[in-house]
Amino acid sequence: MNELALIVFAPLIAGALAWLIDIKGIREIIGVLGAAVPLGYAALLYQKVNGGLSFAINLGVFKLTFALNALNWFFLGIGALVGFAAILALVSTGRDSYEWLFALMSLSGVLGVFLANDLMTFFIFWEIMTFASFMMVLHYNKAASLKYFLLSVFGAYAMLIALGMIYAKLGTFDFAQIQQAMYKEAYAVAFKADTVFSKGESILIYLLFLIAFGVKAGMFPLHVWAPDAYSETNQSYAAMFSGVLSKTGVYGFIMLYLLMGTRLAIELGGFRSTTKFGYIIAFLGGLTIIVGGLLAALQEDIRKLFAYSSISQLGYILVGIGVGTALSMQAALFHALSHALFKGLFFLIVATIVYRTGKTTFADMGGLAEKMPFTFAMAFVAILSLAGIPPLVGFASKWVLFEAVISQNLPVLGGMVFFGSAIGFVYLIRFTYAVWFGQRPTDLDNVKDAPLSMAVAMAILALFNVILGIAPGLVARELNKIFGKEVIGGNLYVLDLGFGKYNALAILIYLIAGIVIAGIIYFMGAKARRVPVTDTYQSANPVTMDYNLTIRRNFFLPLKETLAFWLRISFDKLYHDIGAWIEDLAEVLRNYIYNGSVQSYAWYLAIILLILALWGV
Amino acid sequence: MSQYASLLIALPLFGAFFIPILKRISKSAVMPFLVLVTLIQTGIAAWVFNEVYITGKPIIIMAGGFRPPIGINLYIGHFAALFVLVIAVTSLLMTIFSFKAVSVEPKDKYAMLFLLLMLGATGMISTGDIFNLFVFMEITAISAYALIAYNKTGEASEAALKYIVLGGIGSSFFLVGVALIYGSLGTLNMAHIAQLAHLVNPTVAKAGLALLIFGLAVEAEQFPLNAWAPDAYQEAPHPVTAMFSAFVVKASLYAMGRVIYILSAVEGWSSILRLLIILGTLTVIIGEMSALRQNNVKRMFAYSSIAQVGLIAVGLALGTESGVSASVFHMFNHAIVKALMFLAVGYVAVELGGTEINKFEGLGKRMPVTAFAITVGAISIIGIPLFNIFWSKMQLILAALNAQYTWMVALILGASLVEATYYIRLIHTIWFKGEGEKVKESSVLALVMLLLVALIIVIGIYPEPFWNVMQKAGSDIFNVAQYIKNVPLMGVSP
Amino acid sequence: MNPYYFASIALILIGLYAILAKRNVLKMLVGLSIMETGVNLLLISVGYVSGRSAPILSEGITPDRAVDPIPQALVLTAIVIGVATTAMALSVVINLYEKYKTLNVEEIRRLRG
Amino acid sequence: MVKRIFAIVFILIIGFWMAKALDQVPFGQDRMLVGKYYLEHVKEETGAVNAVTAVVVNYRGFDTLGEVTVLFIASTGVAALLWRKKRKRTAKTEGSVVLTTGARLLLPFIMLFGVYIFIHGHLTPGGGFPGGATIATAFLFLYLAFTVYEVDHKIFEPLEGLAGVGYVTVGLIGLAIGGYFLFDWIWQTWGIGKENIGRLLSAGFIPIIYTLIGIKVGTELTGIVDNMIKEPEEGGQ
Repeated sequence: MNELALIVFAPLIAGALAWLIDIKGIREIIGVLGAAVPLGYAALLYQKVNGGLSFAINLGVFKLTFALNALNWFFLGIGALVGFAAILALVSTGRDSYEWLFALMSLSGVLGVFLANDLMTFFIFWEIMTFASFMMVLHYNKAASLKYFLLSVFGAYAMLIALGMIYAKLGTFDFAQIQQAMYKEAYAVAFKADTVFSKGESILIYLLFLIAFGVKAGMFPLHVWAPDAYSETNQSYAAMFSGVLSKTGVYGFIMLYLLMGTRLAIELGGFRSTTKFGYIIAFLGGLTIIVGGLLAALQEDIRKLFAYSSISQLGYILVGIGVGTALSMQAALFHALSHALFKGLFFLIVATIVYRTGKTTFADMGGLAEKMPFTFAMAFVAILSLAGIPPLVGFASKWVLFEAVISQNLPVLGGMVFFGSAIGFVYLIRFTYAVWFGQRPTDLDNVKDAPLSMAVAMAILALFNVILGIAPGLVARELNKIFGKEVIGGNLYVLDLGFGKYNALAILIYLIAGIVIAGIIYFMGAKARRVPVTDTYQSANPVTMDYNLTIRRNFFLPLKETLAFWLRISFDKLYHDIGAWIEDLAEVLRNYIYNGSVQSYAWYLAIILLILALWGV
Repeated sequence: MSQYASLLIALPLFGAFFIPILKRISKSAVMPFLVLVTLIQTGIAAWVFNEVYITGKPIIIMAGGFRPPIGINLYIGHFAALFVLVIAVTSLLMTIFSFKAVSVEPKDKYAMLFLLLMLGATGMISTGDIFNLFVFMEITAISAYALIAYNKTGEASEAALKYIVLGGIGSSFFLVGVALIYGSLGTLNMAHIAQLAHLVNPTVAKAGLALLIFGLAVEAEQFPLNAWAPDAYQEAPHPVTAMFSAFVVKASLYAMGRVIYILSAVEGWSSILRLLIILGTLTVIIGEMSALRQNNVKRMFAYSSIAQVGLIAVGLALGTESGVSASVFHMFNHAIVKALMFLAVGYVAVELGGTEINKFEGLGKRMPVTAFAITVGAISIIGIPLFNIFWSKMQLILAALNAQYTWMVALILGASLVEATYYIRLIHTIWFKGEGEKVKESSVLALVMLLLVALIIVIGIYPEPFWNVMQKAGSDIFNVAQYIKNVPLMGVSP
Repeated sequence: MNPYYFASIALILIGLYAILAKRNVLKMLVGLSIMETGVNLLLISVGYVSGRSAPILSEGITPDRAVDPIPQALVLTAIVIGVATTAMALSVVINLYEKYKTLNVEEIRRLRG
Repeated sequence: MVKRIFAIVFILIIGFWMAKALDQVPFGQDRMLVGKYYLEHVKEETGAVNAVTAVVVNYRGFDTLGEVTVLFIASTGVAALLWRKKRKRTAKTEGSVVLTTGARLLLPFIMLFGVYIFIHGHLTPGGGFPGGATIATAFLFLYLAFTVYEVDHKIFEPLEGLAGVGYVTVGLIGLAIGGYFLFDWIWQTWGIGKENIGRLLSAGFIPIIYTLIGIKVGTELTGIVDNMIKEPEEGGQ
C-alpha cells in the first residue's frame, strides 16, 4: 500500500479496531499506534516531498486521488504532530472506545483533507472529519453538538454546491485541471473575451467557498459553534479539535487562492494594495481577532477562555491570507504552525487540570503552581509563546505577520492585529492569575501532577515551541520551498525580510544573560523571604486563610460593563432564533397541509389536476 | 430456458392460491410456507439476476407465446432483474419479521395478502405493457389497502380509507390516460408506443402523459398527492410498512420513470418534466419539515422516507442519464436503509409496545443491537461518507447541478439539513438519555439487522461494483432506443 | 362533442364532484364507483368504430365488420378492479364505523399532523 | 357553500381540458392497429369465435390472471377485515312464501344459466366473470330467502384456492409443453378441436380456463356476500 494511503487510512483502521477490541489496555496501544503511523511517515516523506507521490482509489462513483506537495506536507506535519500529541493525551482522559473510534476517524479525515488532490476527495474527507468531530461533541452535550453539526454541514453543503457548479462547467474535480481552466478564465476576463463562468457565478462560487471555509476556521459571523464545541468535548481531543481541525479551514482558503485567486483578483479588482476579495477575508479575520479576544477575557470557564482565544488566534491567520502577498501568505502558514503548537499545548494543559482537579471554572481553582510544577512549566512556555515573547515560536510568526501587514500599509488591519495581541496578553494574565497563583482552595491540596502520557504529550509540543522559536529558519526554509522563491531570508537563527531582521539566537543569549543576572541578585542580594498570601492584600489588617482574597471571579468586570452594549449583539442568539423560527414554520406547515381530512386530500388532487389542465393545455 | 423466469410471477400466485388449501391441512404450516415461497422466489430472482447481468441481454417473457405487441411481454432488463431481487430479499426478511410482529388473528389471510403485495410490485417492475402495469398497480394497491387496514383499529381503517379514495382517483385518471394513448396509437405495448410516440397528436400526447404521470404520482408519493402516505405507513403492520417503503413505492417510481422515457418523443415533454421536478423538490422540503417535530418515530421515518422518494423523483425527472442512474442507485440504497430502520422501529414497537419517542429513551442500554441498527440507518440517511446513501445522494446532487438546477439543489440540501436535525435528536435520545432494564432481543432479528448494517457499510466503503450495476440499470430506463431494439416487435401493418 | 365522450367525461366529473363536496364517506365511495364507471364507458367508446357490430366472428360477421375487441377486453378487467376497490372500501368503512361511530368526513381526522 | 362553487369551477376546467384532448381522438374512426391483427387471426390462432374472449384469455392472458388475483385479494381482504371470533347472521324476517318457494324452484335454473354462460364463453358474449356472478346471485337468492342459510367456508375457501391453483397450473403446463407461460397447448400443439370451430369443444384451453374462472368468481363473490351479511357477536374483537 502506498505511503499516502497508509497515512490517511491508518488512524481510521486503528480507530475501528480499537472500537471493536474494547479492552482497556489494548485499545489505547492500537490507538496510539494508529496516530503514530502518520507522524512517522510524514517525517519519512520529507525528502520525497517534490517527488510527485500520488495515490488513487477508483470507487466507481468517484475516483479518490491523493498527492503530496510542499504545501500539504507542511499541513500534514502540523496535523500529524498535534494529532499524535492529542491522541497520546487521550490515553488517560479517554472514557470509552466510542471516543477512540471517532477521535481517530477525525484525524484520518483531517489528513485526508490535507492530502486530497481533487475537490471531491477534499469534500468527502471534509465530511468524515466533520461527522467524527461532531460525534465527539455529541457524546457530551446535545445542544452544542447540534449547533456545531448544523453550521459545519451548512458550510459543507455550500462547498458542495460550489464544487458541483465547477464540475458542471468544467467536468472535472482535479485541482491541476481546475487551476489551468481558471488561468484561462482569468486571461479571458482580462481581454474581455467570453468566459465559461459568468461574473455572477464566480462571485457566487467565491462566497460559497468563503462560507464553507469560514465556518471551519471560525470566522467572525460563523464562529458561534466553536466555544461550545471546544469546551463540550473530551479536553485532550479539544487540542486536536482546535489545533488541527481549524487548520482545514485555513488550508481551504489557501486552496481558494491557488485555484481561483488570479481569476477573482482580475474579476473583482483591487482594494488599496490587496485584492478586494482578499480584503474581505482579512477584514473578517481582523473582526474575529477582536471579538475572540474580548470574549475570551470575559469568560468564567477555563475551556471557554481557550476556545475564544483559539478563534482570535485564527483571526491572525485569516488576516495573513487575506493580505495576499507571498510574505503575508508565508506569515499565515508560519502562524498556523505556531498556533497549532501553542494552542494544542494549552488545551493539553487544560485537559491535565480538568483531569486532575475535576474543576472547570476559575472560581474554584487557584494556586496550582506548587502542586503541579511540570504542568506549570509547560503552561509558562505556552503563555510566552502565545503572547509572542521573543525566544518562542509565537513571536517569530507574529513578527513576520506584523511586518507583512505593515509593509502593505494597511492601517486598519494593522490596528486590529496589534489590538489582538494586546488582548491576547490580557486573557493570559487572567488565566495565569486565576489558575496558577493566588490562594489555593482547600479541596485542591492533594492534587497530583500530570500523568505520564499527558506529560509526554505536553513535553513534545513544548519542545517544538522552543526549538522552532530559537531556530525559526527551519520553518522559513520549508515555507520558501512551498513558494519556490526566497521570501524570508536569513539562516537558521536569523529571519531577514529585507526591511527588518530578527536574530533569535542573539535575543536568546541576552535572555539567558538577563536570567543569570536576575538569579545572582535574587540569591545574593535582596533578602527574599516567603510572604504568606494573606500579607500581600489586606494592607496589614488581620485576616485569616479561609477568606478568599484572590479575585478569581469576574476578573474583568469593568471591561464587561463597558462592552455591555456590544455584548447584546450575539450571532449565537441570531442563529438560534432562525432555527426556532424554521421549526415553528415546519409545525404550522405540517398541521395545515396534513390536516387529516380525506376531503382536503382529495382537494389537493383536484388542484394538481387543475394545474395540469392549465399548464398542460 | 429463459421463459422459466415467468415463475417470478407464477410462484407467488401459486403460493397465494395454495394457502387456503394448506390451511385446511394444518393451520400452523401457513407462516413457514410463506417463508418457503419467498425463499424460492429469492432463488429464482437471483438466478434471473445473474442470467441478465452475465449475458447482458434482457429476458423477454412472452405470455401465451405471442410476440409483442400482440401478446403481453414481461421485460426483465437490468433494472427489473435488480429490483425483483431486492423485492424478493426484502420480502424474505419481512416474512421472518412477521413471525414476531403480526399477532392479529387471520394470519393465513395476512400471508396471502403479503404474497400478493410482493407479486404486485414484482409485476409492476417487470411488465412491458401499459394496461398490464395498471393491473399490477391495482394488485399492489388493493392488497396494500387490505394490509393497511389489517389491524382493524379505527386509525388503521381511517388510513386505509384515505389511501383507497386517493388511490381510486389516481388509478381512474391513469386509466383515462391509457384510454387516450390507446385511442391515438392503437397499441398498448410500451416498446411499440415508444416507437410510434412521435405520431401522436400534441394535445392528446401532452394530456395523456400528464394523466399517466398523475396516476402514478399518487402511488409514488409526490408532494400534494402523498397525504395518505404518513398515515398508511404509521398504521400498517410493521413488516408491511418496511416492504411499503422499501419497494412498493419504488415500483411506482420506476413505472413513472419508464412512462416518462418511453413518451420522451412527445412534444410537451420538457414542461411536464419541469413540473415533476418542482413537485419532487416540494416533496423533499415538505417531507423533511413535517418530520421535524414528530413524537411518533414511525411517522417520522415515514416522512423521511417520503422526502427521499421526492429526491428520487427529482433524479428521474432530470432527463439526463446520470440523473437516472443516480436515482436508481438512491432507490437501491434507500430500500436497504429504510427496510432496516422500519424493521428496527417495528421490533421496538413489538417489544416495548409503541413507537412514541419516549419509548426510545435509553434504547441503547435496553436493546443495543436495535439501537445500533437505527443509529447506522440514521447516520447513513443523513448522508455521511463511509455509508451507502452518501454516494447516491452525491451523484443525484451533481446530476441536478449538471442540469443547471442550482436553486433546486440548494433547497434540497437545506431540507437535508433539517433531516440531520431530527435524526441527531433521535440518536441522542436513544444513546444518551433515559434508563431502562435490558430486553432480550431475538437472535434471528438481530442477525437480520446486522446483515443489513453490514451491507450498508460495505456499499459505503466500496461502492464500485454496485455503481456499475446501477449504471446499467439506469441506462435500461433512460435508453429507450435500446429498449425498443431489445423487444422483438412484430411488424403490425397499420 | 360526441355524446358517448360527453357522457363518460360527465360521469367522471360527477364522481369527482361527489368526492370533493360530499361529507358522508359512503357518498364519496359512491362517487368513486361512478368515476370508475365513467372511465369504463370512455374506454369502450374509444374502441367503437361507427357502422360495425360486436366482434363475435360467427357467420356473416367478417373481420372488417367488427368493432375493436381490445378496449372491451380491458373494460372486463377494469370493471372487476372497480368491484374489488369498492368491496375493499366498504369493508374498511364497516370497520371504521364500528370504531368511530361516525361517517362524517370532518370527524374522521384522528391521524393528522 | 363556497367549497361547492370552487369544486364546480375546478371540475369544469378539468372537464374542458379532457374534452379538448378527446377531440383529437375522433369517435368512431377506425384506428385499429393491433385490434385488426386480432380480428384477422383469431380464428386460426385461438379457435374462438368471440374475439373478445380470445383477447381476454389467450392474447392478453396475463391481464386476466392479474384480474383473477385482484378479485381474490378483494375476497381475502374483506374476509381478513371483517373477521371476528364469533359471527352469525342476524337477519330477522324470513322470506315470504313466494320468495322461499321461488328460491327452491329457480335455484337450479340460475345455476345452470351461470354454468351455460362460462361454458360457452368462447362462442357467445360473456365469459367466466358474468357466469361466476350469476352463480353468486343464486347463492344471494338463498341468503335473501332464508334467514338461517349460511355458506360453509370450510368448503368454499379451498374450492376458491383450488380454482386459482388450477388456473396457474394450466399456465405452467403451457410453460412446460409449449415453452411459454399460459401457452394454449391444447390448440396450438395438440390441435384438438381444430375442425369444429363454433361448436362447444373448440378454442383450445379457453373453456377450461373460463370454467375455473367461473367457479372462482362464483365462490369469491359469495364469500364477500357472506362476510358482509354476517354481524359480529357483541363480544366480538
